[in-house]
Amino acid sequence: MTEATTLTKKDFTSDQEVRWCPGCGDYAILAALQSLLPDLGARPESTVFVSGIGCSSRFPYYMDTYGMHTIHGRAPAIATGLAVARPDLDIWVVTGDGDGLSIGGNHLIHALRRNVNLKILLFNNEIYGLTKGQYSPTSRLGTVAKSTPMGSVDHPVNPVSLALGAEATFVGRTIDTDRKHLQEILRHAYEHRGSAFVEIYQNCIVFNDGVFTALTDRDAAVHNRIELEDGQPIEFGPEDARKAVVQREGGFGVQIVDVADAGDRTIVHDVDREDPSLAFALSRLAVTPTGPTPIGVFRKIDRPVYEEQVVDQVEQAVARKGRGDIRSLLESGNVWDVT
Amino acid sequence: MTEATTLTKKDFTSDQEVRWCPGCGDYAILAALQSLLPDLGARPESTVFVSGIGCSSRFPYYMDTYGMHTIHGRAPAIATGLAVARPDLDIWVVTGDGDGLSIGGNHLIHALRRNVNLKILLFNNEIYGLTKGQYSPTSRLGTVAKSTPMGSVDHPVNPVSLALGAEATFVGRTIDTDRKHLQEILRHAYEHRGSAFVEIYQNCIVFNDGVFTALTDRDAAVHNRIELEDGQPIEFGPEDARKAVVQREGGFGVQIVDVADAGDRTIVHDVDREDPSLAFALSRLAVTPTGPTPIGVFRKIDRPVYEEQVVDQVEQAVARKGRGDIRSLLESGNVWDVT
Amino acid sequence: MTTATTESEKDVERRQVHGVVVRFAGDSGDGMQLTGDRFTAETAAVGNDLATLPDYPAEIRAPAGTIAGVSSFQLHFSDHDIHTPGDAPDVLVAMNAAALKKHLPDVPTDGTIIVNTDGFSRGNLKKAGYDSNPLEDGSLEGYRLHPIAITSLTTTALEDFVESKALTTKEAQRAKNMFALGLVSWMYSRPIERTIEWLEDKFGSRPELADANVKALKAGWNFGETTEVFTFKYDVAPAELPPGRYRNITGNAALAYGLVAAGELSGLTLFYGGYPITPASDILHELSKQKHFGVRTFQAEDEIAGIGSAIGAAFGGALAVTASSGPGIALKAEAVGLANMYELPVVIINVMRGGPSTGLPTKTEQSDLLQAMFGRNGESPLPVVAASSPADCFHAAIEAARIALAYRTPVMLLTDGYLANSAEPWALPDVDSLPDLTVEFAEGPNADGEFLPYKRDPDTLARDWAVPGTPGLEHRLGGLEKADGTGHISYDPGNHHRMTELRHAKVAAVAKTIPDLEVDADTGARVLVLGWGSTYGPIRGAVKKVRDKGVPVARAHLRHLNPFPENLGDVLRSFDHVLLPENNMGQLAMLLRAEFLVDIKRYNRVTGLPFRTSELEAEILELHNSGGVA
Amino acid sequence: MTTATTESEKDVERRQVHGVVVRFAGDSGDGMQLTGDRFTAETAAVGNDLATLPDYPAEIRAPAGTIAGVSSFQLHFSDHDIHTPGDAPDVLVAMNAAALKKHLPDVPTDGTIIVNTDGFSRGNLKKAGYDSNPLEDGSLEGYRLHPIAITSLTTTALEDFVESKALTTKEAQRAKNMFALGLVSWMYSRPIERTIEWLEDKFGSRPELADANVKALKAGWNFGETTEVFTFKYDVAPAELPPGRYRNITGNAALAYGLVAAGELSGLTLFYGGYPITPASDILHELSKQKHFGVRTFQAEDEIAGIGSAIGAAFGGALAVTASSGPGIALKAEAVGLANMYELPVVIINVMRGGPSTGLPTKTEQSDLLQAMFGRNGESPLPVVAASSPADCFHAAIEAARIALAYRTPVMLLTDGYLANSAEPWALPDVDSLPDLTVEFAEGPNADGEFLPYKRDPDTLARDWAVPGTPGLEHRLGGLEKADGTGHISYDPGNHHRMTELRHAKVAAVAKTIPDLEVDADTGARVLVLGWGSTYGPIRGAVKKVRDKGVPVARAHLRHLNPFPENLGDVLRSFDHVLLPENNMGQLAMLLRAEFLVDIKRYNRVTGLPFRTSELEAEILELHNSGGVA
Ligand SMILES: Cc1ncc(C[n+]2csc(CCOP(=O)(O)OP(=O)(O)O)c2C)c(N)n1
Ligand SMILES: Cc1ncc(C[n+]2csc(CCOP(=O)(O)OP(=O)(O)O)c2C)c(N)n1
Ligand code: SF4
Ligand code: SF4
Ligand SMILES: [Mg+2]
Ligand SMILES: [Mg+2]
Repeated sequence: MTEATTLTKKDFTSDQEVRWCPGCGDYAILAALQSLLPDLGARPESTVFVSGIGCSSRFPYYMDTYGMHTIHGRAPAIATGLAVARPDLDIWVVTGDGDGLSIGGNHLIHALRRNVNLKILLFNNEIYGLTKGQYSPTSRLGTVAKSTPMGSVDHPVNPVSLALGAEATFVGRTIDTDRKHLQEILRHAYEHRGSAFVEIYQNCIVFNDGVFTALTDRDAAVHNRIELEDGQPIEFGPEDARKAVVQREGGFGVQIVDVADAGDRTIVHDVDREDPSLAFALSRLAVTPTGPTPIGVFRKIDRPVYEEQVVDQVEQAVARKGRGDIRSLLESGNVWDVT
Repeated sequence: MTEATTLTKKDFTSDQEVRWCPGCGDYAILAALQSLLPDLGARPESTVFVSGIGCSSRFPYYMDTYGMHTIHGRAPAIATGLAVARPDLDIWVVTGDGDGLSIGGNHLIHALRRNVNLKILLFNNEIYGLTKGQYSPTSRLGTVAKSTPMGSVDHPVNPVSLALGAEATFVGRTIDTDRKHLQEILRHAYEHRGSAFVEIYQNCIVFNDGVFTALTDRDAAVHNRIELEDGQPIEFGPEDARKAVVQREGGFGVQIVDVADAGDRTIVHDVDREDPSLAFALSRLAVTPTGPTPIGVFRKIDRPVYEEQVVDQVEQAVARKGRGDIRSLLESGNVWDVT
Repeated sequence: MTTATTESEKDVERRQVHGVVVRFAGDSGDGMQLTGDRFTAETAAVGNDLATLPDYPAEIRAPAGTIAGVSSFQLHFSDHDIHTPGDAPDVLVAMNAAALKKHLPDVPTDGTIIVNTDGFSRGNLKKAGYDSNPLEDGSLEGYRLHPIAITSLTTTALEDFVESKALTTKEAQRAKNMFALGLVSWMYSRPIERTIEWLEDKFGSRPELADANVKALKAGWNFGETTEVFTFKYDVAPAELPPGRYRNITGNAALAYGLVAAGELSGLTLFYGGYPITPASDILHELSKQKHFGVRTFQAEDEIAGIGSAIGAAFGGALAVTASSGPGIALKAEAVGLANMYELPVVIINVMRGGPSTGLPTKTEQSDLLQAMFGRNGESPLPVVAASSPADCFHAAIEAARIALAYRTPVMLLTDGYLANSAEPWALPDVDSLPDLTVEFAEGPNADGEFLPYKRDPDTLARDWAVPGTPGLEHRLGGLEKADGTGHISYDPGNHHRMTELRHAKVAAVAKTIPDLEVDADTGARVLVLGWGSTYGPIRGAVKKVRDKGVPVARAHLRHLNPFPENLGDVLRSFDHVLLPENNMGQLAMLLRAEFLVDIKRYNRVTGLPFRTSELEAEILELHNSGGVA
Repeated sequence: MTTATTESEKDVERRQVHGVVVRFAGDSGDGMQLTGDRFTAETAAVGNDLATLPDYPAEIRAPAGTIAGVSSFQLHFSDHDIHTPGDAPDVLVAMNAAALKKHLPDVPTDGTIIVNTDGFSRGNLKKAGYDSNPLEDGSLEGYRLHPIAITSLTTTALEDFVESKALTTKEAQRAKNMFALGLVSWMYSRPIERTIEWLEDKFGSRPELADANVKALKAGWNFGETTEVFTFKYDVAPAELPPGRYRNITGNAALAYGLVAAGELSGLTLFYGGYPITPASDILHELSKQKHFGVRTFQAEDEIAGIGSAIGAAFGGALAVTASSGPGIALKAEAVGLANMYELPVVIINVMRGGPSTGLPTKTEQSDLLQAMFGRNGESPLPVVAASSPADCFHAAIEAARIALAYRTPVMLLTDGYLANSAEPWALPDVDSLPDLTVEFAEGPNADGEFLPYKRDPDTLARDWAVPGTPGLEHRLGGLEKADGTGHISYDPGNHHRMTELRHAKVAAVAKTIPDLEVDADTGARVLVLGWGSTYGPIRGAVKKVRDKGVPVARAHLRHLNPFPENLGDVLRSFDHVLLPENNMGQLAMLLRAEFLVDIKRYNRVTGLPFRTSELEAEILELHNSGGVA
């Protein structure tokens, strides 16, 4: 494969049989990414997919790129090592709500705060798919699943809020079946320098079917999808029932009102402000996506990339001290000769 | 010890020699808590201190209560098990910025989102004290420490922002040497039902002396301590240079202005709003405490306590099915007799 | 296999057989596990002895129709005592081409094969990797092949439902497993009444589905009864099982019940903290249904939090349990060390699966024994107990809890994927005969008005257990070495050596309360077949075969792997040869060689499957006939 | 100990001695480690052979003046080859009462004790637990006691500094360790010039501190020279070390240097991912100073991320390393299994400390050998290498890297707290003689135009290593069992058994490239003393003592613990007795018994300290004199 070749989806599609349940949302994400990568100018040989364990984490096997299917929850840490050793690569991390937020939550937040140049896709299906249906940290309260016959009692985590609390420089959210939106957000993520965290609502047809219908059911979606676009006032809903997101009156935070009542209070979205407070406030519009829910890019700011700074220090050290030499290393400190 | 006895600090002081460096901020916190507990009506026999590993985590040894000095980072998980088994106890978790935010970050955020009834005190000295001075997840950029001779390149985490992103119901911040403030915040934490997270700025005199002088140095402190008080407008600074925290103009978030310029825009603090956006925005006033920095209670909302709900389900099940009986358990399903 | 006697009834001949192995195989979506479960229930009701082997693809659904997607369920039932799900199927039911392709190699050449011809479309054949249709190209010659259009027959039977729109065509097709079940039930004279009841219950909220499935079931039965395809059916008489009340049980269910029972027997709250992982998750699922026993389950954020929470609960005075499989147990290692230092009771269950790393999550293996023994830093001994059969998991759980509570120690309980998911009839124990596990918490000072948390019982070396809430006994535990008695931090050199020896001695002391190893030996036996864990069934089966040939042999099975029963060395030395089959590369063998300096003949296979009796039989015979003393 | 010859010079008599053991002991705040380090540097400059033993309280500062707060540094130096820091101090310098109380039991009754009388205030005595002042109550009779008011003498010497406010009184007092150093340097004729230079360098930014410390140092020296207190001083002649260039080095530094060297020798970027933990942290610290070698260090959020990052880096083609101590190694277990399945090179270093659990963090122990061997789920074999002395850590690191790279496997490298922090003179190796570790990455298809990531080298069984960036070799690794050759996921029973055997065979194949075990045996030796790791020094010391008594004995030391050298079985069988001293409860002994079915005489102590040569000497003699063959 030489630089000149124009690549297609096929160049990113491995020969491995795809093994998800028929109807699983993972298929759509896979297809969207396989067809997006050539457009982005990515090269299979310099692309690496790193995943943990879960249905979603089977992803690397289906990409004809380099890949690591690792162990449960550790993909961000493993990918960080790869990134530090090889800042030249395009590294994607694929994880699930269990993999990335339950066992792997800590590695995730540390990768984000460090701003390692990883594109982290969290397939959130609000369930443990691979182990056949236990509730997850994103499952809504009262979820009846295998380990919670009387309903879950753990308050769920909102991945976008958590990522923002962890100093993430890029935070986005999209939906498995909306290929256009998905590809657009993934493109933004790819183009961001540093950690890009993207939550993808993904339907698990077998163990948690329909939890995202508020956003995927055609009739509901028009009312519920708050599409964030940089520089645009945040409005949503059908023409005849258009809503706007405004500063909360007599308090702090954001709230939804009829466009008519918004006046000039409608918030204009702004992804690159250093202060993540707006992005955070927007993320609170929907703790779980049962009603109006923002999707799109919440935040995208510039901050030095971790591994580039590591390499920088190495280069500075070489510039300052000269390339190291074992003999002089060994002889550093006091030496004496015995003859 | 009978109910009638009035307890004193001595009743919470163990016979173990306190082993911190002379001048360590941990001493002040220990003394403050030992003298506060009797006031709160706590009983040594029903109080448990659980810690991880670190200088700060030696805390339990000095309390004449039940205690577990556990392993690095796992205290919130271990305390959760204790709380579920024994919701009748008062459980305190003592952790450090390394213990609670590096290796133990995940357990911390899960305890917070679950709202387990733990009082979690994070002694933040922005350094690994016990292992003699490596930088930590809260160390500011460029920290020169044992493992970072050329300065750290990891963007630090802000414990308050992180806790809010993790759905914490109670989040506070205070300072080792301000006994009054410290005791006040700890009292609020104690009285909160559910997880209470308190970040305590703690000076490590040996490996990171002086990082909190902006708030502890008398001259600087008057300018920098933003004391949050529920129901009060957020103002701070000396009489002649009084500042106010207001909604950011022409945008979103909060900013600091002269009181004179604030007009009626000064934000009135409100700890019990369901939406954590204000608390979060306030936490962004200082990513690290080098200038004006809010201290006090950021958030305090009501939400069901995890272990109480667990016990509730048990009680409901007993009410519905009757207390279980092994014989009928074994005979559940199809049985047949061989004679 | 089928020493057949014949009697005739109507035009269908009935043949009496002693035992049969039936394997249902089909796509993951074909409901083979459910079919197998129902067939097992029917068989249990007849009173046969039985053993099952579910085998399903690793955790993700594979594409329909492919070999990777094949799921199977094997049932061995008989009129006598059996211990394994059978080496090879007498009857294979293959619902599609992939199922046939995958399982044909296991079928003996005179075996019976029932195929669903509707599962042999061009697409099916291609996905299965067949170049030509095996049903037509003669490659199945020699087998007793019954090609039946099961799907079509099912949809035909359910036409009315589809026409009335009560069911979609897809739903109608999905009932084909019930057709197959009906047919095989007829073949082996199993009553289908209970399955009918069960279907009505299961589909309570959609009666049309219940009706359709019942109809398909009956259609299958009637197909056997009325068509010319089958000229005989079989009877397998009830086994002569010891009298008692029986039920079927899988290992994971038995284990969960054992834990619940241990909670009741100890009078402590049962606390379970764990994180889902195949094949251990069902323990959590089962326990979370037992809340009316006061059981508190906690689905933790990871395995470390799982055992962490258990340690916290143990400090609080609960009977604390955590379970996982190999990779999760690896994660718990550091915390197991903490429990060891704390000397608190925690039952740690490892439902072993194929390793290393993620390995073969749905397959069985015994390769975590050395991890159980040594998988922690420092000198950190703990008792290890293993279950030997699905039902035995109940008793093994109680035994693990007994040791943990009596000795205040973490205990490792080993089961595996085979035990976890297989079922066998279980003669329910007399609840009153179960051991008393009550514990006494410390309630006051134990040394001159003081409370020393590390003061020990002179017999068991267990330390006193004081729980929070007890006034005056406030104390702090920690992972740093502790001074003998007081439990304070101690860096004293002599104390550390002494405490290390004490921790070893405490585990060794468990041997005093475990029974001697029982040996089931024929006079003249030269070979002792030793086993542990789930090799129990295959070894018993193999030993029976050897004995049936008139060759004397001895057999013994270890429940306790640390410490060993006190007579073990003598037992090992009293035979010419010790054969130790393990589903690992020789882990127990290593421990025995090191402990007793005796040679052990290892037989090691890690295929993800339990041993076949035939391979073990061959090993025994070879060793028996070999010269000299090892 | 001090076979003294005397010559006189001026009025101070000079005594020639062959070797001396000096121990400095004081409060954690008294700068004893620094004093010891400087005394070591001076001693190295004289050309003596030496060995050191720093011993400081567990990680937290204890209250000043208490026994828990005592920190000590022992140095053994001599005019001949030595291997241990010495069993007992000839000279104890005790800076306060607690230091005396703690260390007195180790001083032989005719030993020399220099005490700082200013550290014996009423408060000091009480904190140390003395009822009466040992300097006055006669309890030190028999010792050669030198009570000196070191603190007062120091502050008097520095009066000017305090008066001129250049120094606070506290700062002046803090220089007392330099007074002590000056005095002892005088006693043993050590040159203090380098220390003066060093002080000037260290306090560059505060010249008044440098001046004060130098003044205190000289005051100490002059005190020896001028007062009547000491009537003789000692000379220890340079040792006859093999010719070469020497430096002092601690184990952790040597290890870090070895890793840097391995990076250079392999031509790969050295990547280190780890999380701080005592006593391994210094490896991270040292490597983070070597950025000009291209070394990339990553302080991870925990140990799992530490090894995880190393695995990621290895996939990217780096020489990947992680280090920790026991508890951290326990946490890495699951990921070690992944590296095992990936068959990628990763060097995993365990600087062992006292266990179990948090144990004794600052003390040494060898109790993680079985964890290294078996501390993971499944059959997960990996090579294990151990370093035997501080300087040997350099070569052990290169050897571990060699095996990892050549065999594409995680390798466990064991050192311990004693090696990590002790120093010894090191004859610097000839850089050109270091092995070539270059690796060839796969650059194209390796099988008929295809790339099979699990195609193996027939000799080493190493698989081909293709790194991202190489067009056409895109492939995916995973922790699920992989098909031989292609590396695709495979659940095939036969494949799993085969791959399991291959992974074992690959580790076994390492034996072909490791040298036979060398035995240093006297004719007529009945006892072989076998060792591994840091027992090297004590064993050599003990063997020398035994030989000095005319008793023949043999000695061998294992660098490779898995696989063993091929001749090991023969070696073990060729002696009447094998004595295996270990700082654990018999871990290597277990492996040897299991492997070779030979009896091993264990000698096990876990005190947190290295063995004393005297205890090993006694063991050897007893065994030598015992009857018969074991
Ligand atoms: C150490 C470890 N613990 C547990 C498991 C079992 N396990 C595999 S995937 C998974 C959760 C999967 O959930 P999620 O990450 O949401 O992925 P999904 O399958 O839903 O895509 C669990 C618990 C494992 N493989 N390894
Ligand atoms: C598993 C494990 N990893 C690492 C360590 C070493 N260690 C002990 S405490 C600590 C960090 C301490 O920092 P922090 O939590 O901030 O506490 P502080 O000492 O500053 O109070 C580390 C890395 C350990 N004891 N256990
Ligand atoms: S279980 Fe759910 S998430 Fe997993 S493959 Fe099936 S549908 Fe997808
Ligand atoms: S090292 Fe720092 S945090 Fe630790 S005890 Fe000393 S001053 Fe306190
Ligand atoms: Mg999921
Ligand atoms: Mg800290």
